[in-house]
Amino acid sequence: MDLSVNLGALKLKNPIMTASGTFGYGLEFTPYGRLEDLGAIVVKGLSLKPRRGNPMPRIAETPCGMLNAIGLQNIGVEKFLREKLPLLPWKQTPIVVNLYAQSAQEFADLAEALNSETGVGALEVNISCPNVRQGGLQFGQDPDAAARVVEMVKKNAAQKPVIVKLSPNVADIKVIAKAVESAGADIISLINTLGGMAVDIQTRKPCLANVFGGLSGPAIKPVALKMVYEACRTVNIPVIGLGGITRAQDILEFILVGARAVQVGTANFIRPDKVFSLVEELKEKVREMDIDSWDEFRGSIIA
Amino acid sequence: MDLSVNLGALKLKNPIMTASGTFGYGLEFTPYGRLEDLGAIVVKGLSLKPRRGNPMPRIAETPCGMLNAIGLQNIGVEKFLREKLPLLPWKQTPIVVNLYAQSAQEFADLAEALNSETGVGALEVNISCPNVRQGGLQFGQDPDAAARVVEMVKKNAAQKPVIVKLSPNVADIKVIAKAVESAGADIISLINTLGGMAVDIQTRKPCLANVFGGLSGPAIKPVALKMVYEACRTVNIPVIGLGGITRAQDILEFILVGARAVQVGTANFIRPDKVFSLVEELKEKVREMDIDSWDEFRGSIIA
Amino acid sequence: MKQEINPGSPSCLNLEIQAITYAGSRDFVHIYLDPPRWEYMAGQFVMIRPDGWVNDPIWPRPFSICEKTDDSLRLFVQVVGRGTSLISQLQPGNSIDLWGPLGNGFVFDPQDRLLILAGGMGIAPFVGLCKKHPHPEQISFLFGHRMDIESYPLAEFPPEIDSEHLKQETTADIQGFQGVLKTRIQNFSGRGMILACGPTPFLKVVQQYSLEFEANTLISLENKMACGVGACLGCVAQTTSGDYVQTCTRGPVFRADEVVLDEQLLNQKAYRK
Amino acid sequence: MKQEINPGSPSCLNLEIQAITYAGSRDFVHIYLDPPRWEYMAGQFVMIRPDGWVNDPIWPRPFSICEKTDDSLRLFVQVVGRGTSLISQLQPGNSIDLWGPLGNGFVFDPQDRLLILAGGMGIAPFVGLCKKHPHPEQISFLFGHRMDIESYPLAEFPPEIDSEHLKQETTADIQGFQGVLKTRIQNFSGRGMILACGPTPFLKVVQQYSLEFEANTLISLENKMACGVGACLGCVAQTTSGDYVQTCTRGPVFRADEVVLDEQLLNQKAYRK
Ligand SMILES: Cc1cc2nc3c(=O)[nH]c(=O)nc-3n(C[C@H](O)[C@H](O)[C@H](O)COP(=O)(O)OP(=O)(O)OC[C@H]3O[C@@H](n4cnc5c(N)ncnc54)[C@H](O)[C@@H]3O)c2cc1C
Ligand SMILES: Cc1cc2nc3c(=O)[nH]c(=O)nc-3n(C[C@H](O)[C@H](O)[C@H](O)COP(=O)(O)OP(=O)(O)OC[C@H]3O[C@@H](n4cnc5c(N)ncnc54)[C@H](O)[C@@H]3O)c2cc1C
Ligand SMILES: Cc1cc2nc3c(=O)[nH]c(=O)nc-3n(C[C@H](O)[C@H](O)[C@H](O)COP(=O)(O)O)c2cc1C
Ligand SMILES: Cc1cc2nc3c(=O)[nH]c(=O)nc-3n(C[C@H](O)[C@H](O)[C@H](O)COP(=O)(O)O)c2cc1C
Ligand code: FES
Ligand code: FES
Repeated sequence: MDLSVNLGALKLKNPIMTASGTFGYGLEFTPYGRLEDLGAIVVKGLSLKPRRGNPMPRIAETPCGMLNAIGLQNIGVEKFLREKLPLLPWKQTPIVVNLYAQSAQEFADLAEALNSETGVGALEVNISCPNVRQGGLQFGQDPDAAARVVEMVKKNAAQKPVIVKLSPNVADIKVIAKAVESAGADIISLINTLGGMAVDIQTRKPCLANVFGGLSGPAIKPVALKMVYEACRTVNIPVIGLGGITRAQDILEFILVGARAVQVGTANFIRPDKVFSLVEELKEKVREMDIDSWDEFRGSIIA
Repeated sequence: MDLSVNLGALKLKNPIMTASGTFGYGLEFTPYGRLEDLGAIVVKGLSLKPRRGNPMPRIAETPCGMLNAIGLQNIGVEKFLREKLPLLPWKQTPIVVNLYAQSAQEFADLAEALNSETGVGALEVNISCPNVRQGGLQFGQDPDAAARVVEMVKKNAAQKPVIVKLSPNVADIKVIAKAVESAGADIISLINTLGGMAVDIQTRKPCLANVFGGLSGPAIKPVALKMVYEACRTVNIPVIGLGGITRAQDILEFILVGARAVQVGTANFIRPDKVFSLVEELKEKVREMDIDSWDEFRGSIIA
Repeated sequence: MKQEINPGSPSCLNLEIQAITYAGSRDFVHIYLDPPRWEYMAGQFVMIRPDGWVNDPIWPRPFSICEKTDDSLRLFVQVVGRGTSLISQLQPGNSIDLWGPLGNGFVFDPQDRLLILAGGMGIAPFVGLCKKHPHPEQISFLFGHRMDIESYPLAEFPPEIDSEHLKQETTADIQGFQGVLKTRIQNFSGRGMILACGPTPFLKVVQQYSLEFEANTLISLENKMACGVGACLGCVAQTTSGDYVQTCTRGPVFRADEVVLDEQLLNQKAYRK
Repeated sequence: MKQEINPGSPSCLNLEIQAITYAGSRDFVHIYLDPPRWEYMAGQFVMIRPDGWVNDPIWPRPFSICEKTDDSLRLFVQVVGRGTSLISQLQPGNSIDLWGPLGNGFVFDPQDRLLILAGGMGIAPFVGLCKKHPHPEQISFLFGHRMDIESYPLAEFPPEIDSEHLKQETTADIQGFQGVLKTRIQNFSGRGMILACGPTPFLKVVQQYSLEFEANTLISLENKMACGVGACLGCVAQTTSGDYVQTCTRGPVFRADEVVLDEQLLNQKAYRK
């Protein structure tokens, strides 16, 4: 079967994308696989200016998952475009830039800076980072604020598909999904990390300098699946599902509940070639299960 | 060290309670330990009338956790008082009745039915069950509705400490914690399960007949710790922490962030004598760590 | 008269593995454990959890008590998923948590004739039962299986037992087996007790013919279990009155006319009595 | 002149364990793996993840490359927590995922004199380095350790090396060791290169005296790592300019005057250069 999928204007040779922040700028993984084999590469969240990120410690291991509070350390959009993008195989595989900003205006400025960049395949607006004081969740938990950001980004990035990445830290994902769809999002992706915390009873300190962090990995897959299912039944735009994917089976689960594509995050830490082998495993599994077309399988859950 | 703790009028010989729905009516565990050794026993959620619960399948295993959608099957409060309570060691260990109702009035009726029962040590108002169509989350996600339930229960159960059990499926736990405190809750407990879902790609069906279920177990501990920490910094009433506890270390983590007592849920399925051995392990750990008093240790996190 | 075995009170132990043997393929595993001090009734089961599981898998796994001697407790396990695969990789000297005996076994009169119907791993509880039965010549045993017969401990059964086994490879085989089941149940009805254990589709067929021919049949259900002690309400079966009862404590052995395996059978007369 | 070893490009492999041996106690484990085809530089490390871990623990674990011969790759692991405990229970024949060689090793001129300072498991990267060094008589080795010396592979070091080891049991021992470190660094400064590896408190002392006496010191950091390849930004160290850089790709070996281990040292003059 042909594994390719279209998310509106964004065309992928297979549904497997990398999740932002877990795949660096992509180039870190060249020793472990061919970047051009991936459906798309989503790079680490970029801001207008470089950011140092949070102090250490920034990560903690948890049962079947992990917490992170990187604080969006990044080299800034300019340096990315100059030094990283040219080295990425953007002609063969869409490069998606994940955007982080502290205000709607800054998001708009980022969108403008990227709109005319040929090598950029799509923008992913991160309104769901739990690890920064400003800009993250304040948009992701408020439908109006989220809609405003989306409108401004869309206005300035008319040439690029705009993905909006949603936070699971809400009472009802359907409300925010609907809001960003109405505001003009082309695609939504979910979920970002769940707010969490870990502590060390010996030192009596939090395991993260930032106190709180974002929970990711297989532990959160059930939460992610439910939200993706709900989102798919709420909006008419394509949905990208993620959260805890480590196996081809997990990918098919997300597609079964309605996702058009998926992202692989924490699993990149299980093995650096994980996402590449998932492409192979998915092919194999699709054959084994006699799936004829994505259109037939996608969202075909009997519920 | 003396392990006993007071949660207002509710006095426990140690901080370890069982979590509702994971310990049956308590009697199921008599072959595996002495019920009177526990801090308190919280029984399965009871409603005015018996409930059949949801169709099968009702449970699914997930990475480091599980989903359940039991649907509050229970024998009804009357039968519980007649057939189970007399067999429980309520003179030595508080028996906490977890309440489920579909309306504020029904919660009030339940409270009335239990108020004069000597054997009932406290009421735990479950406004956070994700697995029932009516009554569960509709209260747990709405501060006003939650407050109304609490007020009515308090009015009818003047003689009993009232614990309100909160849902993690909210954008900001602080809002709801504050609301139930203001409404007169004596104690809060959190967290109930996170909404989740699992699917079977072979049958293309959800793994639970109810489609959605509640996620529990070690997977959710980081989410629980954060919410307990936030709740402890928000309210002045005692807080009971739970979510993913399997070890004495986990118990101390919850107490470190401010919990006065804890509940053990899914861990009861790891071994039926788990909660009993945790009492021993906790004693040992407290000795090993030279903790002199709960008052010194509780909430002493440096953050 | 009931079987004179006293199941006693269950306990939770940490037991060492004495030996692990494989039958036919690596997917069929006999586990021999240090024997607990309780007695059991065939059809009862244990929950087990190897020491190394920590948090993942989170649940224990239920297995029928295959056989218990003075020297060891034996389980017979087929690898079907992650848990059983991990269990099959255990080594002698490894320890596991085990609690039991759990649930209700097969209650029958040892003087009565027995027709035992087993599908696949449903053979497990009958190993001990048949080897200990005082009158093996009273037992007829019909066994349907998918894998080579060497995978199953059929050779251990006392020779006095009238035993037949049918391998099911094709859909035709399965239909053939169902036909044999029908004939056997029909002919046996009224002459003694039928005991059945196996996968749910197999039990549905047994139930259907037992109801049709009003046979006196006990069936042992396999439901997913979390606690095994009646506390979580996750393993319930539906009774004919529409209630949900715990398979782990009210079963796993039920009367065939007591539980609903197939909603369509609810209309069948025999159910109503 | 730089060491002439070409670290080559890292790769991710599934390697079989040839042998596991224990030194002193079960807590000190030497793991011998089928050798990958790459070359490495001492101080580089690998990430490993045993096949059985599935989702828990979720992360791999970083270990220095202890030694590599034509026959095997060797890691030297101390059990300190859950992951290393699981690793210590592996058996020959088990397989692990392994990626490397990662990071930057100790870059030095083999003609120069070396003072090697190791604390505890910080000895690991120096086993291969010392055994392969063309001029072992140029090396001085100071080793501080907590457990019995038999736990560590000190006896393997070439006899030409001038080596001293100090056991630290009491607080007085630790202070004494710090005194020796100070003297050694002071006396060696300007006479060659200092290489150091060990726990962070030890490295802080090494760094402090290296800055004080302006010694030419390389230190290898141990930070928690998730990916090991520079992607997650979880393992960062703070540079003197305040930036956070990945320990896994920009380190683990850093110049002592390049990273901030102890905020208080930031005021020290030597840092500023
Ligand atoms: C009372 C009872 C007695 C049993 N006796 C035996 C026996 O003697 N020998 C034997 O090989 N098997 C027996 N089984 C079935 C055995 O429990 C399952 O094969 C096993 O739990 C599968 O685990 P897994 O992780 O390999 O499979 P997975 O499919 O990966 O397991 C996922 C979940 O489903 C549950 N599950 C899967 N299949 C079954 C099943 N058939 N029955 C109940 N739960 C299931 C698992 O316990 C687990 O919780 C018995 C089951 C019950 C309820
Ligand atoms: C570059 C590098 C080289 C190393 N070389 C060796 C070696 O040759 N031999 C050896 O025994 N140890 C070495 N370590 C330390 C080793 O990685 C840890 O002891 C090990 O990860 C502990 O895992 P655990 O699960 O047993 O401990 P836990 O404390 O349970 O682990 C919890 C988490 O913290 C991390 N962690 C705990 N201690 C350390 C530590 N000291 N350094 C880094 N991460 C840690 C773990 O990786 C895990 O992610 C090295 C570390 C690094 C970064
Ligand atoms: C270390 C780390 C860094 C992350 N950084 C970002 C980021 O910069 N932008 C973003 O939108 N999401 C970020 N995420 C969230 C992931 O993209 C993803 O949404 C989340 O981890 C859930 O997927 P997973 O369970 O597959 O990891 C980060 C996650 C991790 C673990
Ligand atoms: C099978 C099952 C049944 C439950 N039933 C109830 C219930 O009746 N009332 C209630 O308030 N919580 C119920 N819960 C939630 C638990 O009490 C607890 O809040 C949750 O499982 C998190 O704790 P844990 O991770 O320790 O299990 C149930 C949980 C499980 C797993
Ligand atoms: S398995 Fe928990 S009630 Fe039966
Ligand atoms: S461990 Fe991920 S960047 Fe270093």
